[in-house]
Amino acid sequence: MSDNLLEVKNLHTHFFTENGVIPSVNGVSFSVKKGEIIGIVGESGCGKSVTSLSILQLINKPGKIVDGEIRFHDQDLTTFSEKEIRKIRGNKISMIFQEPLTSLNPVFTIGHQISEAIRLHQDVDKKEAKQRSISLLRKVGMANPERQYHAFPHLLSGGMRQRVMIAMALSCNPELLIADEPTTALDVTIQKQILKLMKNLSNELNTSIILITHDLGVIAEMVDRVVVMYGGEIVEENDVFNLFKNPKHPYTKGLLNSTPKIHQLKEKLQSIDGNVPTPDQLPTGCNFQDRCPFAMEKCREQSPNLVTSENGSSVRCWLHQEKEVVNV
Amino acid sequence: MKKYLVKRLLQIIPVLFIISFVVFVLVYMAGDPVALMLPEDASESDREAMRAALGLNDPFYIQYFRFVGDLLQGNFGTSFRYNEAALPLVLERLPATLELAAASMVVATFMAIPLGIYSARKQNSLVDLFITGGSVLGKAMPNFWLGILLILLFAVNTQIFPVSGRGTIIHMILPAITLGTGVAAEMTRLIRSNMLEILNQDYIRTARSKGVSSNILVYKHAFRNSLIPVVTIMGLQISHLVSGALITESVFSWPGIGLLLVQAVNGRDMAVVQAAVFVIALLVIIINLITDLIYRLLDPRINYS
Amino acid sequence: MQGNAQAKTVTTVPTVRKKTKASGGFKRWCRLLWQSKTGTVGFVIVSLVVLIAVFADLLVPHDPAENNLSNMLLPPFWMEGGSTEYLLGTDNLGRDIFSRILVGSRVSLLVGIFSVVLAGVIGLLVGVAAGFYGKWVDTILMRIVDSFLAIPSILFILVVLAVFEPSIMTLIVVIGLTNWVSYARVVRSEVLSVKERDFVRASFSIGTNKATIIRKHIVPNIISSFIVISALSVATTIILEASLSFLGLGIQPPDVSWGAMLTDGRNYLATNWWIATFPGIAITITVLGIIFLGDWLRDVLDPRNYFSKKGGA
Amino acid sequence: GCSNEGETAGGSEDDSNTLVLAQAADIPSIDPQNSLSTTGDRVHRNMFSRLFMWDNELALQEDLVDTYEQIDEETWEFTLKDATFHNGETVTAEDVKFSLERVMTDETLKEYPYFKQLKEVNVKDEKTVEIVTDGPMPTLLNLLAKSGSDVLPKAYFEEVGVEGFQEKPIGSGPYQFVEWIRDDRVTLEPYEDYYGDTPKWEKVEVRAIPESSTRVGELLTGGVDLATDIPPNEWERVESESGVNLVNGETTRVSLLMVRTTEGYVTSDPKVREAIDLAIDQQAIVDSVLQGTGIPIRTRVPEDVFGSNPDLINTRVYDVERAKELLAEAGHPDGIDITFTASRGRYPLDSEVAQLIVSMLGEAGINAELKLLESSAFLDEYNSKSNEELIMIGLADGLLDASYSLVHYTEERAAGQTDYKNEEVEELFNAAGQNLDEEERKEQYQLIQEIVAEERPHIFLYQNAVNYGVSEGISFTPRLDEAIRFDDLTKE
Amino acid sequence: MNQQLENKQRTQSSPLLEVKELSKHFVVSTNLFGKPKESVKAVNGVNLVLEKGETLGIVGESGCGKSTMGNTILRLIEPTEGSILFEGQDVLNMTPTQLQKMRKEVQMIFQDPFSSLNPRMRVFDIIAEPLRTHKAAKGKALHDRVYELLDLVGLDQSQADRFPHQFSGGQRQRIGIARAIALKPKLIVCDEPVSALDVSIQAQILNLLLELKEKLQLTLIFIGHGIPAVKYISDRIAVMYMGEIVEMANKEELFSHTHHPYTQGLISAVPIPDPSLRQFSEDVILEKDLPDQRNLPKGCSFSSRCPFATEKCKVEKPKLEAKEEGHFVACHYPLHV
Ligand SMILES: Nc1ncnc2c1ncn2[C@@H]1O[C@H](COP(=O)(O)OP(=O)(O)OP(=O)(O)O)[C@@H](O)[C@H]1O
Ligand SMILES: Nc1ncnc2c1ncn2[C@@H]1O[C@H](COP(=O)(O)OP(=O)(O)OP(=O)(O)O)[C@@H](O)[C@H]1O
Ligand SMILES: [Mg+2]
Ligand SMILES: [Mg+2]
Repeated sequence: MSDNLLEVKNLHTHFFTENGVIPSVNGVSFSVKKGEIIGIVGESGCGKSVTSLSILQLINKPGKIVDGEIRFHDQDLTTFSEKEIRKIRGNKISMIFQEPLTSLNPVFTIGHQISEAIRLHQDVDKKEAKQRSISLLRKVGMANPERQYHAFPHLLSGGMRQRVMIAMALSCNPELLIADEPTTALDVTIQKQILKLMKNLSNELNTSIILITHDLGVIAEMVDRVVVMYGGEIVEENDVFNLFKNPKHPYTKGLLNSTPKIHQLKEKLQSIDGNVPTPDQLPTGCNFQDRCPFAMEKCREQSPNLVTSENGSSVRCWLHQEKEVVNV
Repeated sequence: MKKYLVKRLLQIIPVLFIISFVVFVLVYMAGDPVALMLPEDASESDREAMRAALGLNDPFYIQYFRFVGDLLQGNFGTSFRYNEAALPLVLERLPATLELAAASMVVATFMAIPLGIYSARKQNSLVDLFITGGSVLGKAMPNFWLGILLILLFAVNTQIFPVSGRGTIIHMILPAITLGTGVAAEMTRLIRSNMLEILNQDYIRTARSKGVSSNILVYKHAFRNSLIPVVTIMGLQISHLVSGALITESVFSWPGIGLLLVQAVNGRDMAVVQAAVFVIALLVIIINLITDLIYRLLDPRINYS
Repeated sequence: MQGNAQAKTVTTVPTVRKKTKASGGFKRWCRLLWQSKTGTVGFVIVSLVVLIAVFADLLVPHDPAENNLSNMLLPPFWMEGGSTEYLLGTDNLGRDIFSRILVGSRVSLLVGIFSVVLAGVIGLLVGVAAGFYGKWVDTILMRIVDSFLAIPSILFILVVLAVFEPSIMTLIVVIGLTNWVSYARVVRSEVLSVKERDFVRASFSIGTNKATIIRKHIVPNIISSFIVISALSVATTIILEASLSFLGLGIQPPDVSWGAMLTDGRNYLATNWWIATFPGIAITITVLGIIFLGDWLRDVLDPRNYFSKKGGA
Repeated sequence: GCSNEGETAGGSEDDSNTLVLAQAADIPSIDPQNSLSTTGDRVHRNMFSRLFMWDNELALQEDLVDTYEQIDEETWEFTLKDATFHNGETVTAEDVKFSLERVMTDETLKEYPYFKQLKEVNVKDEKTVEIVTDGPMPTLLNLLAKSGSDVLPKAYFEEVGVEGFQEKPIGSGPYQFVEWIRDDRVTLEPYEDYYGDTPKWEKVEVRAIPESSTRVGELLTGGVDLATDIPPNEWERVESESGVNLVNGETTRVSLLMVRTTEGYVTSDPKVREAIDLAIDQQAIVDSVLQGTGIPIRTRVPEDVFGSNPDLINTRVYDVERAKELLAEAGHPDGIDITFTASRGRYPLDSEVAQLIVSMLGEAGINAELKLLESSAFLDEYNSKSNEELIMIGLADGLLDASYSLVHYTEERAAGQTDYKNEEVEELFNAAGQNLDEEERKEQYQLIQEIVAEERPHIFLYQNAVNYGVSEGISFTPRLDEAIRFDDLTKE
Repeated sequence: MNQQLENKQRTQSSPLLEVKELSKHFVVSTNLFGKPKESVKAVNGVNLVLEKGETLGIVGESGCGKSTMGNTILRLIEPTEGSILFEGQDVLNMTPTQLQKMRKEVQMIFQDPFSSLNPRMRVFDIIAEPLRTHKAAKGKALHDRVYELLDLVGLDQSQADRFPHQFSGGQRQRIGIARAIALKPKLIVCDEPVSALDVSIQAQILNLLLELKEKLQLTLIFIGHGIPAVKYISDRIAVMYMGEIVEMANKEELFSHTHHPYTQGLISAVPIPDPSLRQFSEDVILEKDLPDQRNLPKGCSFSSRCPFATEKCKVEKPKLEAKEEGHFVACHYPLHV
């Protein structure tokens, strides 16, 4: 198992609110190899962010990891004390968030915020930290980094802010970078710059990346392996090429079909009917049953398991399990 | 920045003008100061003679124009009561009030910040409930009542502090607590709710994801941000402080502007009322301006145009 | 889940359970109230005080204004020399403190509530006008608001009450006329933000006229924060009335208010503590109740909570 | 702030030669001719000196005056002692002339109305001054003992002007001015070259502490040596505490009800006025609310004031049954409705007394609607004469002479207020005002009081008392004029 | 002004909407005397002609002025300059009555379904509001009409008396659409109606719009920055950059013969949901960030980011001209010509 940098096993994260327990993440398992870029797709509210926050133990008050393991270098992060996990955060595992404006503290200069990250984990003095911050800023393609070092976040454009976030995340050469929808708030042209930057950095430093998004296009361009989530569970996992070529889960299929494509001629878009369920209203049985064109009696009664086939892909659907059963 | 300042300063002029007019009308309507200056026995002719001598028999508009004319020369007129120029009288008292207000602001801040932060961090705990309840209580107690109680407890029964008067630092403690408690209560509640909100912000999550410890998180990342609304509130509280000072000063015989003003109003001492209201209003405006500037200093997002 | 079977059509049957009518209903409020401990406490206190104020005349054991020279300065019943006839003792004129507290709730609440109503109405009108119409209307109104804000309200009231004799009516009017400015400010800023919301623009794009927009879109959406500050300022006003009494400008005997009782009794704190302490407790408890209720209202009426708690369906 | 220069109030215990007084109000002005108040007078009479003064037995004594002589009915001549002002200059006849002429002519001065009767002041020589009055004036010497007659240094005053003088006033009394922090304290120090007995205290502070519980608090903690105006509710506290004593003294202030005798008011009927008087139990008021201080009285001229009528002092005519009968006789068997104005916070316990009176009147079938007004609103109403049937007020005597009080019963003064008119009173009063025969004058005044007590344009309640809290070790005897001469106090 | 452009765009009789030299400059700072000092040129001299029944897509990066333009067309924002002709009538010079009438014909669908519905109104009242305002229906008729509209956009009638917060994003957007079509308008301006929605819901709404367009013979202006979606729904597409239209053509034409370097950058930046077409390496990447809108480059506003910019581009502003039939571009050096 040593080639897996990170292994998430059977993760359950629930929110204990006044209106009851919300099972946002419900038994998610996946792993990341060194240098690998994996993507997590799924629509709003399916538990992508909660999964990523769970990895760094950043889940806040009403939320709690109720079950599962998060093994990083074969150590279970869920058993770490606050102090121990702080040594991992920002150092071995870094994170980039979706909203670049609100993710930077508005009252400190960006330089200060990057230096802080450096000084937290490395024994360097202020001057040295500043030097390193400036070189990081240069690395992520900021023009005139010496001057921008003293800039406050609000003076920067969205793209520049996201670069700052990346610089901050890279400040300690992490082994794993979790990027939670890093480009959703940005324009396509800027998105392209940021994605390219991340890809290059990953190649250069052999950093593993977990890229969370709901844009299949971004997934297609960036990642090696894809995890598709729906309603707090993984419904499909596969190599990126296979997934796009041969999606198995009806949700994945529907998603691919309902994405308008720029290079295709006009044909009627298919859509997935119905609404995205929220985690507090999940039905018994398969989560996707209400919207699934192939839903069967069984789907309404029992949840399918995530079944892994020989080639390493897995899918959570009765259709395929039956097929598998038939095949055997 | 400069432009902003100039603009704000220019806005003060119409504001002061409106204030002076309103106050003049009110004091004019308030009645005859002469009645209050002579003893109950004085005869009508005695009072008439005095009114004439003080120019109080002139029609309203003449009195008002005289007032505005004098005002433009920086002259608020003469206090009937003290037979002295009103403005110096007020200014002479200003330091005492400022001192008291500043001290109570300090008391309030020093009480509110740790309490507010602590109860936010321990949200919904017993301590939090206790602090919240205490701050509500602090708000519910009228100033004079608290003041008298403090005197009884800490100056008369256990003679830790002097009873009244203005002098050394120790003299300031009880009045400052009296005046500061209400403000502290308000601020504690505010800081608590601010902190709660800020602790949920994305940038706090970012800082945590960097591996920042929870103390630094609270006292550096969150506190600096939560200070921003606190500063604005401090600016608004100044007017509460002045209101409270009217009463606290009476209780503690603190020779400040509040005491002067209450007596001037009761004595229909028009010039002093005018001067005091003017000075207080100006003070409130200026302090608000300063807090605004601090606010802008604390929050780099705001620009000055 | 009902209705799974028909989920295929575009007309999705809602996954939310039916709670249509209940959303504004009595039951929902009860549940929301019950969920918050402090909210419940606040509600109970405030209801009690209101009931007491309304039925004070029926509840008082003694005429609150009646002097009784043979029963002067009696302590509360549990102390030596006290009698159960005068539960909370008597004051320096032999008047029953318990009865006076019951009746005193009236003035305190009347002044508290009606001055807030007055201030609220003026503040709402001015704030909406300034925020919605902007431009010179805003400039002029806001300069006036600034002027009022620069004078600490008690100071203004002090000067006004020097002119007009203090009575319940004048107190209400004067306090109302000084406090409207803070409403105007809050309302204005709320209007400014609501005005920019898309549904207002949507209504404009339909051709709805301004008055209707204000009535149907702006006001309903600012009213909750308005209610919250109103609740809290009832509390502040009750304390303000007490302070005015201290300055000799509160309600005048034979009318009773808690503030006046507190003020009269303050000189007896060292010797006959009960005269000022019980009205003090009454004020504190009432204010406490109102603040709790206000806080609860803020939580329930805050659209952020409103949405997140209910979820996006 | 100037916190370092202020002296701690608690310091008086350490240096035994400092005297700290606490009064309920600050002095209104440092200018003795523009002050007109007990609080001010307590400072002025120690800083300035006058031609005459009242001694502790309330007998008139020469102060600055060495000898004097009445030349004719309207002319008096005074020679001065050798005295100096605090700046070292000698007190001369010029200074006396200057001071008296100032108060005689400047209408804006509060003391002015009392000095209108002076016609001229002439300097005879450096030490001799002649005063000419406007007609015979039996009360001239009383007037010259009033604070408006304080002698000011002409040369200095003219040099620095009013403002300058108020900043640093100079007199010729035993104590000289150090500083006045308004609404806080006046500080005085002894003037070594004082022409009388050498002043005893090394330092005197007169503090203003309006809140009575705070004032008592200061007294109890030793912050002040003597506190004036201790309200009855605090007596127990003061008395029970060791180290402080309560001292009770009388004042010339008499609380009374002014009654409208004006046509159209129900009180124009003397029977109704009598009924009101009979319905009020002055003794009960004194015993309950006032806790035994104060003297029931039926005249405005208390004992020890020239012209007082002993028959009307410490007496009452309380009789509710008779009051009811009188009302019925006057044609009001079902009682009457009247409006009763009183102040709140102007005099000690005024609102309590007023509320008590309302219930007493109620028992006799007189339904009084109480209108309690805060001090300045009260004065507005009083001075504008807009009150209705009854108004309760406390009136003092600044001259210690009945003429000061009884002028109220002249037609001119009563107009618009009580509208009282009585030819006999009118004649008696005018005659007495010019009468230089003391005995005869006294009788005239006593007669007026009897008539008034019978006709009741005023219904008298009680003679006010004032209570002082005094530190143990300070000997203090209160005076009827409420004055305090620092050197009369002694410390063991 | 631009006669050539006008003629070219005008194919048949009179167009439904004609926008001429439309500009909107937001004043962002004034001097002491209230005179404008700095302004954002959100819309800067835009010309458009829209025929009846067609769908015009507008794409461009965030902040390029798309929404502002949409809002000015409805006169929700008063333009600084220019004129707007709706069915030949000048919208900017309308009397209040005419404007009222015009607003019956032109409707808008907003980007954010969460903020475009009044949270305190029931769905019924939201949809009925335009009908009531224009007194189009009353009583029973109103009732029926609202239910019919609910049906039309695929909502259940039983949901009529709910509040917006009880609906999902997609359902809310349907409510917004129902409100917009209630008065049977001729033109609907859709301001990014799907960008706030979940991926799997977007297609539902796009299909619904297409369906309604057919059924009700609507003319649409569809604003969006999701280029594939715009392409899917539009007939013609205009590309905006910094308040100006830089290229406009029939959609097939635009994608096959891209003339403007910005359009090309934009198209190539759209990630393609097909891993086999990965193309980072060879593509044009617009390197720099957007310029500050307060002080745009003097000449071509794109010159600061354009890989082909010359000195000329920096000084001289290119005009929007037809390079081919119906294909307009504002560039000194258009590609593929
Ligand atoms: N603090 C919280 N309290 C209650 N529920 C929460 C909380 N945070 C998240 N959730 C629930 O967990 C579910 C998953 O949220 P998550 O943020 O992981 O979604 P996501 O897939 O990242 O969506 P998006 O694409 O919108 O970011 C949501 O439906 C939300 O309701
Ligand atoms: N009221 C306003 N005051 C000042 N500037 C404004 C105002 N409204 C819009 N702007 C500015 O005008 C420019 C165009 O805004 P607009 O909303 O039209 O862009 P957009 O193309 O719709 O962007 P998005 O895709 O993000 O919705 C932006 O730079 C914006 O900052
Ligand atoms: Mg997320
Ligand atoms: Mg937009």
